[in-house]
Amino acid sequence: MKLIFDKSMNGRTGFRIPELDVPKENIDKKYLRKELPNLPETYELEVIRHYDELEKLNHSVDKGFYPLGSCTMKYNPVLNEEIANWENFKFIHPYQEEETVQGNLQIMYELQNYLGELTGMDAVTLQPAAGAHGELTGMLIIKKYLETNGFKNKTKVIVPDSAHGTNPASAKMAGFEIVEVKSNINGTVDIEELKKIMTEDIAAIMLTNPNTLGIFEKDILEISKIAKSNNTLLYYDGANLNAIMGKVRPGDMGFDVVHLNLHKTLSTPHGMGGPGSGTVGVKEFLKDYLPKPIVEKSKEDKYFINYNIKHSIGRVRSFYGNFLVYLKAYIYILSMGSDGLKRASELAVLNANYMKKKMSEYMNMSHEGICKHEFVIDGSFLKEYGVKTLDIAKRLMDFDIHPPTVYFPLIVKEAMMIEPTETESKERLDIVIENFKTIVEEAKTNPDIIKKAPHNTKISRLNELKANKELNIKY
Amino acid sequence: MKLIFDKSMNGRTGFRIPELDVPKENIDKKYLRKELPNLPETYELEVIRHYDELEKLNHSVDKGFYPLGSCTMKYNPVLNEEIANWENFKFIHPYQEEETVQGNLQIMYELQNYLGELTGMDAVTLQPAAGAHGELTGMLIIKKYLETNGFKNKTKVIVPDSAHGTNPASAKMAGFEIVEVKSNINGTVDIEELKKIMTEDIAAIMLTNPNTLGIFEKDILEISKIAKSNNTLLYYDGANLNAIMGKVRPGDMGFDVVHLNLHKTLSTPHGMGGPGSGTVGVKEFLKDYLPKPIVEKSKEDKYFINYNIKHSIGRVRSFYGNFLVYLKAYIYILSMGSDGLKRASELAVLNANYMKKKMSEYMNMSHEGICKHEFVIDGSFLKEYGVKTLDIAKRLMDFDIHPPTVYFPLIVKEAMMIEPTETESKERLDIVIENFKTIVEEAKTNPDIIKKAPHNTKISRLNELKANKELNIKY
Amino acid sequence: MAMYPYLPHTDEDINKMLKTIGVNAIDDLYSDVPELLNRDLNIPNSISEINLKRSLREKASLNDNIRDFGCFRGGGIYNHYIPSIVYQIGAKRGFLTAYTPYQAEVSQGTLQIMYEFQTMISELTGLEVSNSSMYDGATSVAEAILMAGRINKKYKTLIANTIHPEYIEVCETYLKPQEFNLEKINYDKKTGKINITDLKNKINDEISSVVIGYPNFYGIIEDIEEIREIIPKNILLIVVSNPIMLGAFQSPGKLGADIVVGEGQPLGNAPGFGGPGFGFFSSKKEFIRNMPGRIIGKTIDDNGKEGFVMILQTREQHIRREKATSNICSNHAHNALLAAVYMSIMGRTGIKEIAMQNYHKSHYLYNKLIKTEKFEPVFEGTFFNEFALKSKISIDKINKKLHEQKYFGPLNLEKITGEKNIALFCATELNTKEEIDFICSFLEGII
Amino acid sequence: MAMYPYLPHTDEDINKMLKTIGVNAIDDLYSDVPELLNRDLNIPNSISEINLKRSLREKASLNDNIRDFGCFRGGGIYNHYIPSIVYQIGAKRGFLTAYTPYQAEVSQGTLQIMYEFQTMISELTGLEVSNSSMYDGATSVAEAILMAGRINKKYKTLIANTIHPEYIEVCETYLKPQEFNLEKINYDKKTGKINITDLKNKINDEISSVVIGYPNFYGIIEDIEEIREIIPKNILLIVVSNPIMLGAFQSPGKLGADIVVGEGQPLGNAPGFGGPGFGFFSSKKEFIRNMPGRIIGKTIDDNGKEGFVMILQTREQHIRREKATSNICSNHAHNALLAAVYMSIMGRTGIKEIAMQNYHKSHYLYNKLIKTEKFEPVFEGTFFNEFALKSKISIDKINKKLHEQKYFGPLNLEKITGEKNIALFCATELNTKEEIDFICSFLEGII
Repeated sequence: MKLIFDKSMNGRTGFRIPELDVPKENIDKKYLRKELPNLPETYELEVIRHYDELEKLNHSVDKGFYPLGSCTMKYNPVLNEEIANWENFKFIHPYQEEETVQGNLQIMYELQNYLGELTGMDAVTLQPAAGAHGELTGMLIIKKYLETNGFKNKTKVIVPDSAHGTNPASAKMAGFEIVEVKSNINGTVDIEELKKIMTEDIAAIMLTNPNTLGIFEKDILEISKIAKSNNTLLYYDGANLNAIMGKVRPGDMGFDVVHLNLHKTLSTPHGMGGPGSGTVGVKEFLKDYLPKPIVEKSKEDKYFINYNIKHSIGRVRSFYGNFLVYLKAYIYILSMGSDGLKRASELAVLNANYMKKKMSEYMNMSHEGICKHEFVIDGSFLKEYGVKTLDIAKRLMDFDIHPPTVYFPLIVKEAMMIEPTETESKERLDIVIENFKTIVEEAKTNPDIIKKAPHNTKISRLNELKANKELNIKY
Repeated sequence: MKLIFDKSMNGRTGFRIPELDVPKENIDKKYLRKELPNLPETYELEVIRHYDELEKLNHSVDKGFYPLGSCTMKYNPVLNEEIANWENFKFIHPYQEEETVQGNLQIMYELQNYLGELTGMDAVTLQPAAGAHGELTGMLIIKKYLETNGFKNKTKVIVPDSAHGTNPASAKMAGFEIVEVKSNINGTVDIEELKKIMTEDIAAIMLTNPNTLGIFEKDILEISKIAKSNNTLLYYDGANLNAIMGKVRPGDMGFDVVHLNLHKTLSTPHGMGGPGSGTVGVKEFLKDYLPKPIVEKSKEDKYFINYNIKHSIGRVRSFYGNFLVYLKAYIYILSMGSDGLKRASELAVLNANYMKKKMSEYMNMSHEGICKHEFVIDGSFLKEYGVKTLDIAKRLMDFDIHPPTVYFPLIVKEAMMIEPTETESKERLDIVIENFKTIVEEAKTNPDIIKKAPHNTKISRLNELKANKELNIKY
Repeated sequence: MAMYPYLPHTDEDINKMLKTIGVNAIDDLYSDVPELLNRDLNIPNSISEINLKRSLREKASLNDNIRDFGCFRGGGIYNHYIPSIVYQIGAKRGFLTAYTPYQAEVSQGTLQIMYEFQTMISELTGLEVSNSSMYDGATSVAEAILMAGRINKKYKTLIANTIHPEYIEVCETYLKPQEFNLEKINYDKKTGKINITDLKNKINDEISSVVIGYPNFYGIIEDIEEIREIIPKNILLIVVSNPIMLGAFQSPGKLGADIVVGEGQPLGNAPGFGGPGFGFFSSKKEFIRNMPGRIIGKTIDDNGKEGFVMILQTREQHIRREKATSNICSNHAHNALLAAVYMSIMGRTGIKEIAMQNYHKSHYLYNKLIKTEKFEPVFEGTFFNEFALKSKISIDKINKKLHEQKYFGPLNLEKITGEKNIALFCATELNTKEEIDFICSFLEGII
Repeated sequence: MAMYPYLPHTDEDINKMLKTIGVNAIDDLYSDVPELLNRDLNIPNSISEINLKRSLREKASLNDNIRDFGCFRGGGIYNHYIPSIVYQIGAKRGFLTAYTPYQAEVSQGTLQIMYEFQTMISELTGLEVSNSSMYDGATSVAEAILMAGRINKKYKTLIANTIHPEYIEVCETYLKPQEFNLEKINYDKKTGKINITDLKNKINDEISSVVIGYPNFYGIIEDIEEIREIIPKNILLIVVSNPIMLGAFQSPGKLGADIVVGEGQPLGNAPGFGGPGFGFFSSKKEFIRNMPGRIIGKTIDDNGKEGFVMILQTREQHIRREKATSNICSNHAHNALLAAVYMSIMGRTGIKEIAMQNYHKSHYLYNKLIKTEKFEPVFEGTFFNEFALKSKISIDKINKKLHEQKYFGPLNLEKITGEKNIALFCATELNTKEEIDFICSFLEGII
């Protein structure tokens, strides 16, 4: 469709602000632009129609099933949006006096505590803006702790081959080298392999549990023991926490640091890619390394912002993180409560196992048996028909289903990673299960319809080569 | 698509309210239902998806061109929606003490004045809920006035054959008999004919000016003279006020009573059919006949609700009319201001004349010459190709254009009544003009594509006969 | 020239368009209009969004709202829980900026919603047919009386004087010019219900319909079945009801009502200073052709696909002009949408729960208030969520004191019905035990 | 069992599903999970929407907001006009509840918006390439420095000490583990601009980039061209800017910047207690492969129709893991959308007008404040919309008094930079002459 720039017309205006009511101050012309930036000149109705049309080109949770594995595309409650839109939350300046933001500070304080309790951690920072940012924060904490306590030699971090790409990237940004550990045939960390690479210079192990195959690392307590005995810290990637809320806590499993993706597990909307919120929790011994500031409560029950953290790694973001995002997570936690959060995890796992079981009848799973909140299909069984995972993904669009995460984790051939979440009903799952079945049938009988999919979208498959070669990146 | 009832599942819930915190009171079982009403049992995400899907099945102003003649489908500013959603407007109980609603009363008082000034009237009621309701109110005022002043014999009302159906229906509800006056060849009231039927028993003439052909009744001053000399009151149907704001006022033209459709001229959204707001203005001598209550201002600048109106026709609605609707009109008036309202009318007329001129090249107009804010196409020139106005209407949908008002006014064969409004840009009009041209071409070369239209909607032409025969009116 | 964010025309556009039309100036398009107004309108000039919001904030701040204040006031508009989803779906511009579904193929969203709404209302009222909304409760009653007249060609109605006084006023306004008589039926001083003897005395051959409340203005639940038995079959029984109550209480249709109408505001609509809510309107199927307003029906399209259209349009004014069943054109479809979303999210279990909580909370309040000894009961009849008490203290004074405590107290009926020292209290699911206990003990201390 | 409005499972559903899976209970699905938690989480039990809102209203009421209060405070987050349309489009659930456009065919809405956003940012910064947002201004600066290091393989940066102190802190956090050095450049005490001598002295072969503000933290506008001339070509010039200013003032790109970044909040994003806003990030095209974050490109589909895709994903962590240009995954796309809507509605004329009003209003405030004789100028340099003054009275006292008058006064820099008695005042288009006059005459009377 047309770009907003193509809809621009000189002299048209969509804004109206009061006329300048103060005398004009002189300004040296050299400071000013000769030519104005080419922003579109349009008006309200045009802008509204433009975005109305654009919105319809997007798939979204509100529109339909969105089983994007590892992203936990659950329902984003409208109530949370309404409250986050209140002026007394939206129009607060970060440098207001503490007396004038006691509501915000109380929320932050309570949220720090709730997240600590949820993960089994002793202290929590709300600073990080997203999951990867939380990872970086967590790894910086580990680094600073090790350096401060005489472990300068610990320069490496172990990351499973099934891990999210952010894990090695974040560890790298924190100044670590990466050591990859292979998964075993069960899809979990190979303990023997782990022991082998567990040299003295290993600072930390980063794990996702359940891992990206949707499998719980059942040897976690042994891994934890191995790590502890080597003074190696255990880092928990919270991307998959939606499987285990109220069932088991990272802190109890031996993890020392954990980041959460509030936009996954705690229902804040993904907003086309962000903003997220990647809070980080740590055990007591790491508390003094948290980024600053954190919110505390005085003896007089006043909340205040503490910038004075002994060994703090410093700031990771301006101000106090994504307040309007984690506010929604706070509301979600209160809505669901201790009981509801647990129920959410249980039903997320129930949904995934139900789909996996039913779909096992006509598709190959990467690993057999019970999964947690997601599972991975090995799509290579359709190779003989010339159909790839990418083709299946595109064909799903014709059924108003967002494709699962594809070609990840890297260790599964033609991977399709399905995470239904707990907010989908059994009826919806049954329909989707049937849709997948239909597509598998098509692959066998009429593969062309799949290979040329999608058919019902306004745009068909796009030429990525051209896009990467010609780099047309602005109007 | 599926009905919400088909998505219901026993035991599912979308609500959650606090548990009862007071002791239960006994209740005689005879008062209670044995079977609950069959309301759907569902949950938030399902409801959201349901209405998300439904919304997409609607054409709307935000989606595209909506030239529904006589309905003034102009842009509905988002600002007005935001403000009308403020708690201090939305959550006000109508029986609050006056001291606690001074903001509302001030708005009502000012709006009464603005609307009086806009129409040239001396007093205004905000009570009526919609245009037709305003008509009824206005005609009741006329009736009561005549009865009170010794004109009991005046039992008839003259209505042009081009008038909206609500005019005769409302006059009838107010207890009048209807006398139709024919339009002349120019599309305006036939003065000679009018004189002929102007007997002593004529209570009022109801006029729309510009009329439903988009033509200004240029003999209005003469009509007014004729009426006055017969003690006949002049009623102004404000449906087409969007043509003349700030240019000429009904009151100055000799009208005694006027109703406005705030959801047309003053931009409040039509909401799939309502709520509207049909405020009524009257000349000084009718002030004491207004429905009760109205808002007044005390000498101490306090606003109060006056229920004490000498000859009031009584109440026409509970409470004070559609406050949250006319609040939006109030905001619109302040946004546009005296200057902007006039400009809106001028551009509405400009847009209509531009379209009429360009479309005259390939379509027949009901009447030649300059129009006001709308114009009527005589679709009978396509008869020879077997194409009816209804077919054209349906084919327009394939171009994302809402059909114009069709088969109205009744005096034009195969009428299509087009009102572009001032909030459409020249570019948009040019596209629409081209689309119409294409369709006329199609009528001549490929009429079948039109007769089977629409092709791009989810539903094609519906069987109205079956609907009216079988009366399937609930699940 | 000033620029307006809602108007797209550039000077260049205007010039080009004038040229196409063949005139020199916009004023030439008004050459047929008498020059009667040679001044600017006495309305302020346009202001910016920023200043406009400032001005409206100032006015809004002069109001007190019933979310910041506790509310024990009803009298036709009630303070109920509105799930966040209701107004968020209501804000969808595809609903807000569409008009009457004249063109069914591009209005299936509207049409299906109205079909679902009709179904829900029918389920609550226990009658087969519902239209897709009226302006409000009051006009619905008036239209119901007129409809009954069309059905049995009789033009006199008996209306309980316990119907909302404003509704009765509206009925008077509507009926008078039609020479349709309205006579009031007294209430029983003891029970607050309709006075059966009075009703019996007034019934005769001329009567078209009888109108009663369920609950009535004083919150009292009438015995519909008993009344139905008293009045002859050819007289229509019109019941004015509170839709929330119908979630748990017997439906008037099942008890013998012919037409059931009322104010729909309690179903997910904000009080909004009294409007817009909507009127709901339902009747037995045999009367459908005499019904006012828009009705949606299900049918199939050319390809056999199910869809919806407006039906029986020949009853309506745009086709039938002065012979129409009513002059209604715009209705309150958007408010009906809010109600439909509300009912979809609450479901039958939810509405029932709300209804029962209203019953229990208002009775708890009643009992507590009586214990303060500042109030005496007025009626013995069973009530739903509001009730009248005789107050020993000035009700205005009570309300002033309560306002200082951030509560809106009971309705002082003197202003509505003229009855002195009668307070109409209301409690809904939004009134907590804590606040009920507080105001009762506060009132206990008042002298 | 409790019911949750977000969870659809009925007991019957659960039983059927368990049966299909072949287990008896949900806990059987956790048999591989160690039983370490045998208690409920110490988090309150679920509460209803009604009670939740009550609780949040109570907390919200403990805050004062800068719409009810006048605001003369900036320091990185600014109080600007946000047209109503911005958040109303932002609330569209098709944007809010979609994720990263991994699947282009069902994400064209997102992709086109980001392409338009990139264009707008490029227009403001005067550089060819923009990504589709970062977390905030601070992390954008840190990432820009890292990017410069990747480009010229040097690992030392000179940063003006007039960059926002929190941004410098974030840079320190980011750079330290990478053994990337950060050295500060002093400012000229008289002008508030960068100290050119100090800059010259510190430049050497090891320097990867120089970071300056435009305007800097004290509101002062640096001479980018002069600085560009001083630093050798192979050293990258990173400019941290305020995007609103760029609507009227020279673009850093045109003046010689290689990378331009900053906090995007002023473009239509609410202050939100400091987050989320977004970081904008643009550079010369030659550096595109070293850029962090998501970039959208235009291409065609199988039918030759134009469309958009994510490009150069091989820079990103999900493909390249530890070799990626950054670990960034989630960005602030939704905030970028708000900015895109804002820029669409304001247009070039609007942004220019806003920028100039900020300039004029803050200068008017400056002049008036000096006249009160309670303040002395700190710098001579030209400033945009904020400025530092030396206060003769305790700034905390001033702010306390102003708060009583419903104003948030200047930022007390002691809390931010440690400088005593330095007040950072800000004025935007939202500050009226009336309120400027009021606070100045109020401050004049303070002792």
